[in-house]
Amino acid sequence: MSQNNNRSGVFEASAARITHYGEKICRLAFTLSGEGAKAFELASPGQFAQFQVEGLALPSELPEGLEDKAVRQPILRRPFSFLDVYRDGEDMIVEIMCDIIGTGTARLSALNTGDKVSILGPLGRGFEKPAEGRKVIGVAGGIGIPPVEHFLRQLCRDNPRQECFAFAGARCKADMPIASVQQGKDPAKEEYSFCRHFAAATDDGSFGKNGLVTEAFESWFADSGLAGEECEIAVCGPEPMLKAIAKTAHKLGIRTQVSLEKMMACGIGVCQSCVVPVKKGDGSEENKLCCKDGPVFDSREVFPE
Amino acid sequence: MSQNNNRSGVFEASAARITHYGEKICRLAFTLSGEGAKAFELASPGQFAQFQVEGLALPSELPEGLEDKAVRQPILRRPFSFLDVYRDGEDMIVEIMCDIIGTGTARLSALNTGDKVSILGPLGRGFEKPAEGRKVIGVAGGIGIPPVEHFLRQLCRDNPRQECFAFAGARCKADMPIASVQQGKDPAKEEYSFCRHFAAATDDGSFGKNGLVTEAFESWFADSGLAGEECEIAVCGPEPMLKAIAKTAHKLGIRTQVSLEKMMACGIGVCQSCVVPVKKGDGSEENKLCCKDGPVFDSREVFPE
Amino acid sequence: MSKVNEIIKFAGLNLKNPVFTASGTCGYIDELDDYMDIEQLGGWITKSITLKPRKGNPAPRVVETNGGMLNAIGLANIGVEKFIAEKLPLIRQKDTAVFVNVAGQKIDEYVELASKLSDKDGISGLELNISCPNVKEGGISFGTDPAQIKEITSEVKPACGDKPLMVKLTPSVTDISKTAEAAVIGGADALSLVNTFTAMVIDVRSRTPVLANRTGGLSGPAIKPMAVYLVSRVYQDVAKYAEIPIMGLGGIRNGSDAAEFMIAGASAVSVGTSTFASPDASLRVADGLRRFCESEGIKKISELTGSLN
Amino acid sequence: MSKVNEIIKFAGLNLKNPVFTASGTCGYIDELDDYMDIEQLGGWITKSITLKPRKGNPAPRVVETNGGMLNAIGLANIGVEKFIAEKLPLIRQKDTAVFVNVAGQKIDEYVELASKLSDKDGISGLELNISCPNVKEGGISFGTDPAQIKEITSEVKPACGDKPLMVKLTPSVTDISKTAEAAVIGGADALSLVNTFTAMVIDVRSRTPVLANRTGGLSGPAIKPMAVYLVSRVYQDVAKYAEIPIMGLGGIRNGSDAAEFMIAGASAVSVGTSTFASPDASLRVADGLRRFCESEGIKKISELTGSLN
Ligand SMILES: Cc1cc2nc3c(=O)[nH]c(=O)nc-3n(C[C@H](O)[C@H](O)[C@H](O)COP(=O)(O)OP(=O)(O)OC[C@H]3O[C@@H](n4cnc5c(N)ncnc54)[C@H](O)[C@@H]3O)c2cc1C
Ligand SMILES: Cc1cc2nc3c(=O)[nH]c(=O)nc-3n(C[C@H](O)[C@H](O)[C@H](O)COP(=O)(O)OP(=O)(O)OC[C@H]3O[C@@H](n4cnc5c(N)ncnc54)[C@H](O)[C@@H]3O)c2cc1C
Ligand SMILES: Cc1cc2nc3c(=O)[nH]c(=O)nc-3n(C[C@H](O)[C@H](O)[C@H](O)COP(=O)(O)O)c2cc1C
Ligand SMILES: Cc1cc2nc3c(=O)[nH]c(=O)nc-3n(C[C@H](O)[C@H](O)[C@H](O)COP(=O)(O)O)c2cc1C
Ligand code: FES
Ligand code: FES
Repeated sequence: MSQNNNRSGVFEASAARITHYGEKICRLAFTLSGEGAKAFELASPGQFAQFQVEGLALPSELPEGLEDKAVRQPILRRPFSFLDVYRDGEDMIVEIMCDIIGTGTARLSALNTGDKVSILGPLGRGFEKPAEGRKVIGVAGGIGIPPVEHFLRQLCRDNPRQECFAFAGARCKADMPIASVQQGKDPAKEEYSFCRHFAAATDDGSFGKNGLVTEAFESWFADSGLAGEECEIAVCGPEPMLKAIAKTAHKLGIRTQVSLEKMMACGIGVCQSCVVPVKKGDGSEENKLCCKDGPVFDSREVFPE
Repeated sequence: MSQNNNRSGVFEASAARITHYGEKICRLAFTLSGEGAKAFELASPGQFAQFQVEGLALPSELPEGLEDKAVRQPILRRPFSFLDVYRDGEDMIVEIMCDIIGTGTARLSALNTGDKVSILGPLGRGFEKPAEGRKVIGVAGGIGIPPVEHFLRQLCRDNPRQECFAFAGARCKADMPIASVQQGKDPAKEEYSFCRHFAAATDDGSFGKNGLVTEAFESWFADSGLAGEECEIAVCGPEPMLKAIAKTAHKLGIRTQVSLEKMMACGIGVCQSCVVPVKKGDGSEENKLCCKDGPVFDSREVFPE
Repeated sequence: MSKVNEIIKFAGLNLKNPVFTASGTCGYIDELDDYMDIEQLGGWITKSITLKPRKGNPAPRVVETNGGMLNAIGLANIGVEKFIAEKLPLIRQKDTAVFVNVAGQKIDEYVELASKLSDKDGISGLELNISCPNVKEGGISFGTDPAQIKEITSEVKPACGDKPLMVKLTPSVTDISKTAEAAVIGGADALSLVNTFTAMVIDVRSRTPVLANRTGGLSGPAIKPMAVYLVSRVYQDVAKYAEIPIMGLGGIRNGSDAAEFMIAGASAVSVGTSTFASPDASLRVADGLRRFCESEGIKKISELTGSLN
Repeated sequence: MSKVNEIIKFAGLNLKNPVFTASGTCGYIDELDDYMDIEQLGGWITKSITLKPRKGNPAPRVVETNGGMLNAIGLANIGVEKFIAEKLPLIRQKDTAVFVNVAGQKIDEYVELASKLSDKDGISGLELNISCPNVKEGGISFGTDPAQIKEITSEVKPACGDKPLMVKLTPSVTDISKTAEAAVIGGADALSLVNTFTAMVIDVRSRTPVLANRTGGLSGPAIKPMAVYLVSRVYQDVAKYAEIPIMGLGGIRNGSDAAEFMIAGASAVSVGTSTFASPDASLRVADGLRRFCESEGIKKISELTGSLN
């Protein structure tokens, strides 16, 4: 097991629990022990890990429309943000929520309890803690939901007086990666019970409001009576959504952290594949790396108006 | 499911039983139902099937020295002769004995009960039945043992008065693909109990006689008082062994069938990769196909003196 | 019934759909009869035929590689006479297009092969294999030199009568647009690409090449992105202007792969190595391509050709 | 302690062992520091350095393919000045060989880069990247023409002082022996092969290439059999006679792969894409190669080079 000062390294994890929510979403819990547990004890929300998928079995039944993509034989690892990371005796449990969209995610979804998977992590820069006393508003879309959920949950775990508000969006109910939604329960009373407010929106109205999560957030904020400088936003989701939130937030003067997704090869800053163009203070542009400098960035850096 | 007149085709099989004998040998039983069962009802000893290994998981622990070979991502099917094929209610069970030597065999060895595997078969020409009243001597080495065992067993099943004699060789005990040997039992009283005589030989004397199985056969035959035309030989194993047996058999005037192994891509006669040079009656040479014209050939055709 | 119009025009032929099986991977088609109905494909291409029968290379002739395989069959075939006498009568009964792939060592041989075949019923067209990496004499040497390609194409073309001549290009050149252009100037009615990439696998224990022929041609999914690139190059640089259709191939195993080649510029596609993994792979490609078009609302399959943004 | 003597002579250098990490896949090595001890390798090769800093291509810059990947980074790098000022001091402290890979658009630029680097301590040698498929201006165009290769090599060589000059060849040529020979005549002290193969992946839904640069270079296990063949060609045709060492690379991920390249003719090997799958892949290659030699009773690792039967 190689490792560095931050204790990030390559570790063997063991699949502990796999829960399927329909054809397209699954939740996976992995157990890490020994050095791996030590490394992941330091993992923070918004960071990610690279999961090896080469060598994992392809399920014989695939979600519709995925057959052609799924036959590709993968060589690279796959990046996943954490849904949760917590201690279990001497071990650490790392949970992810997985949107099954191709060969690697299909292979992960077919894991059985006890199967071994190589994990490289924890990697990247996660969400920064909010300034003392600020309320945190999480806004997330689709598979961007898990890291934001993790961030809010961890904040409240660390500080029971932390106030959080959560907004989650997806195309439809079946696409919403929240366990309680998939189980027909109310997220506000389940995993989001620590939040002062939880609202969901779907494009087709199959869960929560009919419409965009950005709109749900904006109308709520307008009514909330909150001032921009009392709050911070953490957002993850499709790029148009990130842009929309950043725009609103900048107008309202709310500090915003956005978590980005780029195609990654290495995940550790050697391949230069995951570049994010950013505006520097002096107005010049440079490329940062999503895997090393991110995936969480300050919204003004990546979406300057 | 495609199928032909002989009912050979591509069928989904389900792994029913996997038994490991040490690190390097495993025995696999697959269940076929429906069309697959119909097709394999006609399977005969010495025939083979092509097992799809792409998409199967690579075990996280590999036999020593196999790591480098095993990482290759396979695209082609793998040919296996049958150890046995029999009915189980409406279904058919196909058993193979697998020598774990590379990526495909390692993947097969890691199957779990219930896993699905695509099988193309039954393929090729198996052993021909002996002429009425002739005794059959099976001589086999290493992973050549299963099809010969299958042939002898099936002959005795079909005709309880059939007399069979069996000789099995391997480098060492751990390499001998006979279940009872691996279980510390006596093959002569177990799977070879139907044989009038069973003898084993290993290069290092760790099981049976110390020496070559060809020698064991030859010295037994010399003492047996049998005449060449009373017997037939079925042989499968490494090529030098096949040649040695063929030479002896030709001298003694014993009709001999040899089962060959060639690198195969398609297994059905389209790719021309598995050529076996044979001598024709008129002395000219031509190429036959191991997958279609074989894998079982008349010894005089492939090893003319 | 599918709502997609799959009929394509290809080098003057009207084909049921754009999917073929590739030369050398479907024998003389009778071998596949037990596993699939070839009449459901746009067509197929015979194993390379030479004037005299050829035994080909000794075994091992194939070895698997990561995501692909090498072959060095060495143009084993029954020779043109036996092909015409024994195989053609059966082939003729199949209601689908067939290109006869021909190979030789000298231009004369190609011309003779073409004349022997071009007046036969039941043959839709000829494919010129000037790109086989697995025989020493000739083969690929023609295929890398634009001047020779032009010469051989222009000499064979008149011997083809009214049958279309497709020239199969090797990928192992510095600039495939030059060889493609040479074939077009020489009179080719269609181009097919790619043939295999020369490669070698060494057994490290014995320190010998695994293939008896030492080297072989790499095919299969591993080569697909290179083949797609080469098809797009030839389409953009040559085929589009010359209005010459391309037969795209290299690692195709499903409908998306086929669509990728068509979008890059192919009018038709061939399935090679995948047939070894599943005898009916080509049917599944045709079916997948149809479903892709349906789901994308594509009414005429030929619209895909060269539609790369 | 291993009983295998792993020390190799390579272009006048004495290396601890024959395993390197490849250009563009190990950054400026600091990024890998957390995951492996580079001093356990024979050496490493920097990402391509240009005169001016380059931002490179927009994302997506990579896409996975079957058994491989495409990249079109576009020579993103910090430029030679910053490299010397900021990276070299750290690099110098590492007790292992380092080749600085240089790239340019004109011969002058390569010469200038060489002069700027050749007098610096802590640099073992230079690698000339004349084979990058991912930049329009220059790059691969030098790399396909023997005359240009000879010219650029012979002009850069004098600017290298006493440091060895390694020329990195592109596989995308009709005859790699010709380009290899040109580099040798031009004065190359070593040859490295192969760079990536030009390729393309198309998203069939949007009908656009996945990479922002449209095309990219294919690397990884998929290309290994082609790379092994090219190394063996260059060794047999050129390197053996010229006594020029070859750095072999393309899809290496374990000891057997490395042995395959050495048996084919390489004196040293580089690990590229595999580092992305496992940051310490190169160490495992070095270790696997050592164990391979032990199990085969090979006393001196250099005996492997060109030992193909
Ligand atoms: C920092 C980070 C965190 C992530 N967290 C999560 C998470 O918590 N849960 C989750 O389900 N997914 C997450 N993802 C996305 C996840 O990594 C990809 O869905 C996964 O790699 C796809 O692999 P695949 O083999 O199934 O798909 P493939 O078969 O490789 O590709 C399927 C399709 O998806 C596209 N695609 C593949 N990878 C990416 C990518 N990285 N970005 C955009 N498009 C891509 C391909 O172009 C293709 O069209 C995250 C990605 C990043 C970069
Ligand atoms: C007709 C026939 C019947 C067979 N029956 C059985 C059987 O009952 N049980 C059994 O265990 N095996 C049998 N085999 C052999 C079996 O097919 C191979 O061992 C298997 O294909 C190896 O696959 P792999 O992926 O594990 O090895 P790979 O990783 O592909 O290769 C490992 C090593 O084995 C060599 N190798 C691979 N395939 C072959 C081959 N077909 N012939 C010779 N060398 C090869 C390779 O060159 C390499 O050195 C049979 C083969 C044939 C042709
Ligand atoms: C076993 C085998 C035999 C082949 N024989 C021929 C041949 O005789 N003539 C020819 O032009 N191409 C031949 N090819 C090349 C294929 O037609 C095709 O160009 C190549 O394999 C790439 O396609 P694929 O990746 O789909 O297999 C052969 C390929 C294989 C794998
Ligand atoms: C992401 C990436 C970036 C690369 N950058 C460079 C480069 O800057 N200069 C260069 O000469 N080669 C570069 N290469 C090519 C590699 O050095 C190597 O030649 C090629 O990838 C084949 O080896 P592999 O299959 O082990 O990766 C790059 C390859 C990759 C995958
Ligand atoms: S993924 Fe390699 S640098 Fe970010
Ligand atoms: S394996 Fe293809 S012809 Fe025998």
